[in-house]
Amino acid sequence: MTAPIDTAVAEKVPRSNTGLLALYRQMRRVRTFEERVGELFVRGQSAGSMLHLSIGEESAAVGVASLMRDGDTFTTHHRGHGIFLARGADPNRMMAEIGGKEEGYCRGKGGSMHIADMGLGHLGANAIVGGGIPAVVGAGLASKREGKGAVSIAFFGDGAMQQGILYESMNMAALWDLPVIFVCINNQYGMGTRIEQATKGRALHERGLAFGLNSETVDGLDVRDVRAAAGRIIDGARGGTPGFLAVECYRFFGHARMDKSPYRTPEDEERGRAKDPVGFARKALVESGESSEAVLDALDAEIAREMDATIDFTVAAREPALQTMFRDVYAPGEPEPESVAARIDRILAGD
Amino acid sequence: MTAPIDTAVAEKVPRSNTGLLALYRQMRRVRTFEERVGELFVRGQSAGSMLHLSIGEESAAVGVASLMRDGDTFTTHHRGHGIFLARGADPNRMMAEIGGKEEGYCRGKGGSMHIADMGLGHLGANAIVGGGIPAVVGAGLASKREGKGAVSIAFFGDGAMQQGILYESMNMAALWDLPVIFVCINNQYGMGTRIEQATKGRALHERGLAFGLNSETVDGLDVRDVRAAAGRIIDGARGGTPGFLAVECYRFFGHARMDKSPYRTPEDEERGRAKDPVGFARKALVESGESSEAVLDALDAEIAREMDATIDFTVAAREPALQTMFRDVYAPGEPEPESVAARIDRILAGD
Amino acid sequence: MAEMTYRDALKQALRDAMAEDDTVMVIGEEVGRYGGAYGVTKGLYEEFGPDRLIDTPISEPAIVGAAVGAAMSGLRPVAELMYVDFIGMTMDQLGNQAAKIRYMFGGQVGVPMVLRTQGGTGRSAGAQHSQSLEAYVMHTPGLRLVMPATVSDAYHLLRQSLRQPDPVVFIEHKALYTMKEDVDLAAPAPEWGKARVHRTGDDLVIVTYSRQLHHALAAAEAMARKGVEATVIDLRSLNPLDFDTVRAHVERVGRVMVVSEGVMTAGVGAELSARIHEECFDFLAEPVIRVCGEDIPISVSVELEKNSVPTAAFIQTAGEKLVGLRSAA
Amino acid sequence: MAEMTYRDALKQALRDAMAEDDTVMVIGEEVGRYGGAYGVTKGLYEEFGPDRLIDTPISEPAIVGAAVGAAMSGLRPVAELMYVDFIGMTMDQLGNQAAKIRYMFGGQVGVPMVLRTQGGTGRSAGAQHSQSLEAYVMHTPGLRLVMPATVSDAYHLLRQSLRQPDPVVFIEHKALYTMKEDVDLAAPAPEWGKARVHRTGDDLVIVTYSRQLHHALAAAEAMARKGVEATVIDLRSLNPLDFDTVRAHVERVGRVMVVSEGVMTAGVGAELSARIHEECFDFLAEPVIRVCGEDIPISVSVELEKNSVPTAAFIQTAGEKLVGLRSAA
Ligand SMILES: Cc1ncc(C[n+]2csc(CCOP(=O)(O)OP(=O)(O)O)c2C)c(N)n1
Ligand SMILES: Cc1ncc(C[n+]2csc(CCOP(=O)(O)OP(=O)(O)O)c2C)c(N)n1
Ligand SMILES: [Mg+2]
Ligand SMILES: [Mg+2]
Repeated sequence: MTAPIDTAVAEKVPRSNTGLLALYRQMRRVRTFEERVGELFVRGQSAGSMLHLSIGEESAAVGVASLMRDGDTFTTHHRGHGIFLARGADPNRMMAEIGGKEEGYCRGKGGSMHIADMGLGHLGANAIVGGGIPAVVGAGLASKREGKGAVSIAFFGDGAMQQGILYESMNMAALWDLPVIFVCINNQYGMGTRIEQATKGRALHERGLAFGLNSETVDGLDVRDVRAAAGRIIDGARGGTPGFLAVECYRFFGHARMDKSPYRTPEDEERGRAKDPVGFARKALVESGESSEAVLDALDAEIAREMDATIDFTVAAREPALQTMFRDVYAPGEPEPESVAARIDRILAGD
Repeated sequence: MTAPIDTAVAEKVPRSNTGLLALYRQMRRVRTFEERVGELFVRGQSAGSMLHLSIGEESAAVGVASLMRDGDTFTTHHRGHGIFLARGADPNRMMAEIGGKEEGYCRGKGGSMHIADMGLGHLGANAIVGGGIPAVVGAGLASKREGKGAVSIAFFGDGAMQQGILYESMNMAALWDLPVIFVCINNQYGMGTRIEQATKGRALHERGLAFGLNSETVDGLDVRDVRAAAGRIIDGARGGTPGFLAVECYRFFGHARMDKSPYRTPEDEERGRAKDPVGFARKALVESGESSEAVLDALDAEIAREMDATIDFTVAAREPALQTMFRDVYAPGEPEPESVAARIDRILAGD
Repeated sequence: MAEMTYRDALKQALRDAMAEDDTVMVIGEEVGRYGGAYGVTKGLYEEFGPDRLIDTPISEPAIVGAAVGAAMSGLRPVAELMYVDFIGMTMDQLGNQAAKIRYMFGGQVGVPMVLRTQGGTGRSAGAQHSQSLEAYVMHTPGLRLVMPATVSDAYHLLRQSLRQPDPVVFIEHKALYTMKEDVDLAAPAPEWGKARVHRTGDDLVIVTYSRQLHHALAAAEAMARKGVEATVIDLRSLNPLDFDTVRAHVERVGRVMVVSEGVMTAGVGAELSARIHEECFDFLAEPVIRVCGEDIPISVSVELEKNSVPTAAFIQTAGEKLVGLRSAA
Repeated sequence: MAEMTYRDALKQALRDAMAEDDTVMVIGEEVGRYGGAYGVTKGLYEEFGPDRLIDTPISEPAIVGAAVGAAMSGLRPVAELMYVDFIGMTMDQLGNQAAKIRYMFGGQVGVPMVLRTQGGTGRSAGAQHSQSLEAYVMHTPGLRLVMPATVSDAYHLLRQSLRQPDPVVFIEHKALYTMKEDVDLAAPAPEWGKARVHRTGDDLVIVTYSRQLHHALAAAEAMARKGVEATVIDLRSLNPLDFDTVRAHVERVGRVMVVSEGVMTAGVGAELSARIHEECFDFLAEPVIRVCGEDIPISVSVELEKNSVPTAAFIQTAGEKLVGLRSAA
C-alpha cells in the first residue's frame, strides 16, 4: 500500500529515532487515521456511530507510546485508536475492526471500543469509563515478578478521574511498588461536561501525589515535553516507583460521531484547537530547519495514501460469518453455547 | 433504670454542656455499652458474632456527635454503636437490636451492623465497607436545598479509604459545595491489616485536600482536640464547604467478637491502648480539679447500671414473629411477597 | 390525541412530575445541559434549572448512592444510568442499599427513588453497551422493575414509578426512543402493575415486554396471515408481575412462548417459563418455549448483533413451530 | 482416606495447585497473614510467601480487575471476595471484563482466573452478609460457576477450576467450612462438569447444589423412613450444567423438586425449573416444585434467618406433598 522506502521508515522511526520528525510522523499518522475513521462512518461502513476520535490528543499517544518497549503492556479507553496506532498497530486491521469485519483485530466482534492485540501488549480498549484501569495492576504484578523491567500503562480520559476504581488501582500500585503508570489524557471534556464541572480540586496530578505516586501534569502542545515527562514517569516505574501523568490537551471534535458539541462555543473550540500538537510540531520542524514544508507535505501525502488504503481494505473485508457468533464465548475445545433455535427444535421434537 | 437526677444529666449534658465532664460521661457510656455488647455475646444472646466494638474510638464518636444538631443526619459503618449512642440513641433499643429482638431499633431485622433511626437522623449503619458513604451526598443535597444549615456526616473506618466510592462521593460533595463531612475513624486496622499495609501515601487528610475538601487529621487521645477539629470542619460544612476529618485512634480489641488479634503483638496492643481517650479524659478531669475520683466513680457506677439494664431488657425482649419475615420488603399497603410454602400449596392444589 | 415519540413521552412524564412535586429531581451524567445521552431530558434544564437537573461526574456507584441518600431525606430522585450495562458497578448500592434499607431498618424508612436507564441492542454499540440486564434486578427483592414498550406506557409508567414508595428500576429500550404513537396523555392511566393484552388469539400466547413487544406483534401479524392467531401480552412491569393476566390466557390457549431480549440462561425468560409451567401445568399442550437473547456477549458487527437477540422473523418461525404449522422451517 | 474438613480440602487444593504451578497466586483481603476470613488460606502465606499470597486493600472492584489483568498476563490468580454479597460492586469487572474479554477480542486471549468466595446463611450475619447470589453469575455468559457441597468436591473442583481456560466463580458455603468427611485426595477426580447422584429413588428427584445438598439428603432420609424414596442430585457446577444427568432421572421418576438457597424469583431455581419443564415435559407427572430462598432480604434474627431459606424439614414437607403423601401437613 505504501512505497517500500516509507514503510521502512514507518517501521523503524518509532523505535530508534526519537527526534521530532519521527514523532511528527506518528502524530500525523494518528490524525489521518482518525480522519479516515470519520470518513468510514460517513460512508456508512463503520459498525455503529460510537466512534471517538483522538484528534487533538496525538502528543499524548505518541509521546508516551514512543517510550514503550517489547514486553510492555497497556490498556486504553474508548478513545484509544491513536495510542494503539502509535504503539505499532496495523491500521488496516484497526480500521477493519472499526468496520466490524472479520479481518479486524478482533474479528469484528469488538469494534472501535474493544480493540486489543496481545502481540503488541494491548490488553484492550474499553467502553466502560475506567474499566481498563485495574488490569494494569495485575499486569504490573506479572511484570514485577518477571523482573525484566516491563511496565504496564493505563490510558484513560479525564472522565475516569471520577471513577472510584482509579483510586483503588492507584493505591494498590503504590502500595506494591508496581511498574505501572496511569496516564490521564485530559482533553477538557467528558461528553458535554467540562472537567471543572465534574472534577474538583487542584491539578489532577495532586491526586496521584496524595496516593503516593510519582506524578506530573504536562502540557500536550509540544510532543517533546510529553515525551520528556513520560520518560521521567516511565523510568520511575521501570525502577519500581509507579507514576501518574496528566497530559493537557483538547478534544477537537464532538464526543462521538453524532455529537456536534452544541454545549461549547466556537470561541472555546478555537481557543482549544490552538493547542494542536501536530501543527505545533510541523511548525517547529520547519522553523528549526530540521525539515521543510515540501518534505513534510510529501510525508503527509504518503501517510494519506497509507490511511486511504485502510478504507478500501475495510470495505473489501468480509462480515464475520453468522456461526462465529457462538465462538470464543469459552476457550477453543469447550462446547459452544447451544443456540436458541437449536434448543427450540430439540424441545418441540420432544427431545 | 437510672436515678432521676442522673437521667436528667444524661439528657442535658450532651447538648448544652460541652465541657470535658459531659464528654467524659458520654465516652464512658459508649465504652460501657460496648462492654455489655461483649457480654451479650458471651451469654449467647447476641444475634451472631459479627459484633464490632468501638472501644478506643470513643473520642471520635463523642467529639463529633457532640456538635451535631437536630436535622443533621449521618451514616455509620459496621463499628458504629458508639456514634449512635453518642448522638442520643436509646441503649436498650440498641442492645435489643444487637440481640435480634423485636424491641430493637429495626425490629430485629438489622442487627448490630444495620441500626438506623430516622428520628435521630441516623440514616443507617452499614455492613459494606464504604457502603454508607454516598448517601450523605444525597442527604447533603436535601439539606442544602432546605437551607437550614443542617449537615450530613459519613463515619467510616480507615479501611474505607480503600473504597473507590469514597473518592467519588468526596468529589461530588466538593463539586457541589454540599454541607457534608467525611469522618474517617482511623483505628490503625482493617481486620488484620495495618493501615500502612493497605493505604499508601501521605497523611489521610491529604487525600481530602486533593479532592478540594477542607481537611484535617486529629489525634483521638484528647476528646477536646477532636471536638475542636470537628468544630472547624463542621462549621465549614454548615457554611457550604464540605470537609474531611481523620481521627487517629486504636482498635483496642479484635476486629469482631471471634478475633483474638493474633496478627499483632502484645507490645503493639500496649502501645496502642495507651491512646485511651476515656482514661485520658478521666485523668484530665481529676488533675484539673474539675472532678474527683469519687465523683467519677459514682458516675461510672451509674452508667454501669444503665448499661446493665440493656442486657436485661434484651434478654426479656421478644423474638420477632415469623410472619414479620415478609413485612417491609415493600411499603405498607403493598402486597407481601408470597411465601415459598404458600406457593407450593397453590401449585400442588392445581391452582 | 397527539403524535409523540417515546423519548418525548418520557420527557413529558418528567416535566409533569417535576412541575407537580418540587422534590422530584434528576441526577446523572449529562442529564442537564446536554439533555441526556438519548435526549430524554433535553430542555428540562432550561425549564427547571441546575438544582432540579443535576449533572454529575462519571461516578455511577456514587450516583446511585447519592440518590439513595436523597430519597431517604425527603427528595424524589430520578437517577439516570446512561446504559444499563453500567449497572454492574452499582449493584452494591442498588442491591445491598436501595433494595434492603426498608427491610433492614424494620420499616422505618423507604427509598422512593427511580433509576432510569436504557438497554438493548440496535446501535452496534458492542458488548458493553447493548445488554439487557433486567434479570439482575428482577432477582433482587425490594426493587420494582418497569420496562415500557409503548409511548403511552413510557409516559404513564414513569409517572407512576415516580409515585412509588419503593425503589423502581425503569429500563427504556434504546431502539424505541424515536418510535411514534398517537397518545392522549390526559386519558386515564392504566392500572399500575397490570399487563396489557395487545392482541387476542386462540393458537398461542406470546408473553413479552419492552422492545420485543413490537417484534412479537409483527410476528403475530405475519402468523395471522397464515391463519395462526396469537395472544400477545406486554408485561410492562416485571415487579410487580401481573401473573393473573398471563395465567388467564395461558389456561385458555395452552401454547406459550416467552420472549425476552436478555440472555436466556437464568434470565427473565427462565422465571416466566418456570412460573407458567408450575402454575398452569395442566393447561399446557406443549412446553413453554423461551425465545431469548443467545447465551453470548453482543458483537459490534451489525449482523451478529442483530442475530444475538430475537427478531420478528425468529419469533414467527418459533411460533409456527410451536403450533405445529407444517410450513415452518 | 483421611478425615478432613471442607476448609482444609480447599486449602489443600490451593496448596497443591501452588506447588505444581508457580503462576498460581492468591489475591484478596486478609488472605495472607490473617489466613482468610474463614481460615481457608491459613498457613499458605508462611509456605509460599507474600508474592503468592497477596493481601490487598479493601477494594473489591480493583481486586477483581487486577486479577483480570494478571490472568491476561500469564498468571493464574485466585482472587478472593470475602463474601459473595460484595459481588455487586465487582459485577462490572466480572461481567463486562472477565466474562467478555475472550469474546470481544475475537478469541485472542482468555482470562483464566478463579474468583473464590462464600455465601449463604447460617451466621446471623444480616442482610448484606448472608446472600446466595449465584444467579447473577449464571446469567452472565462467559463465566463458569462452581459450588461445591462436599469435602472431596471442595478439593477436586477447586483443582479443576484452577485448570480452566476461562474465568470461574467458585462459591463456597459459609456453613460448610467445618464439615468433615473421609476423603482420598489421591483418588481419581470426578469428571469436570458432571453432576453427582448421591442417592437414587423412584418417587421424586431433588436437584440441588451447595449446602442445600445436605438438607436434601437429610430430608430424603426422613422421607425414606416413611417409604418415599428420593433421588438426590448435586449439580456441583452450574456452568457447565450437567443437564443430561438431571434429564435421565427426571424422565425416570416424573416428580421433581429443585432446591436452592438463592431467592426464588429469577434465580437458579427458575432456570432449573424452566429447563426441566421444557426438556422433560412429557415425563412430568406434576409440575416441578421450587424450594428456594424466600423473595426477601435475610434478617439478623436467628429464627427469621433460618426460615428465609430452605431447611431439611421444609424440603421434606414439600417432598411429601409432591408425592401426595397423606400425612403431609
Ligand atoms: C462507566 C461509564 N459511564 C459512562 C459512560 C458513557 N461515556 C462514554 S465516554 C464518556 C465521557 C468520558 O470522558 P473522558 O473520560 O474524559 O474521555 P474522553 O471521551 O474525553 O476521551 C462517558 C460519560 C461509559 N462508557 N462508561
Ligand atoms: C465491601 C466490603 N469488603 C470487605 C468487608 C469485610 N470487612 C468487614 S470490616 C473490614 C475491615 C474494615 O476496616 P475499617 O474500615 O478500618 O473499619 P474497622 O473495622 O477498623 O472499624 C472488612 C475487610 C466488608 N464488610 N465490606
Ligand atoms: Mg475527556
Ligand atoms: Mg480500621
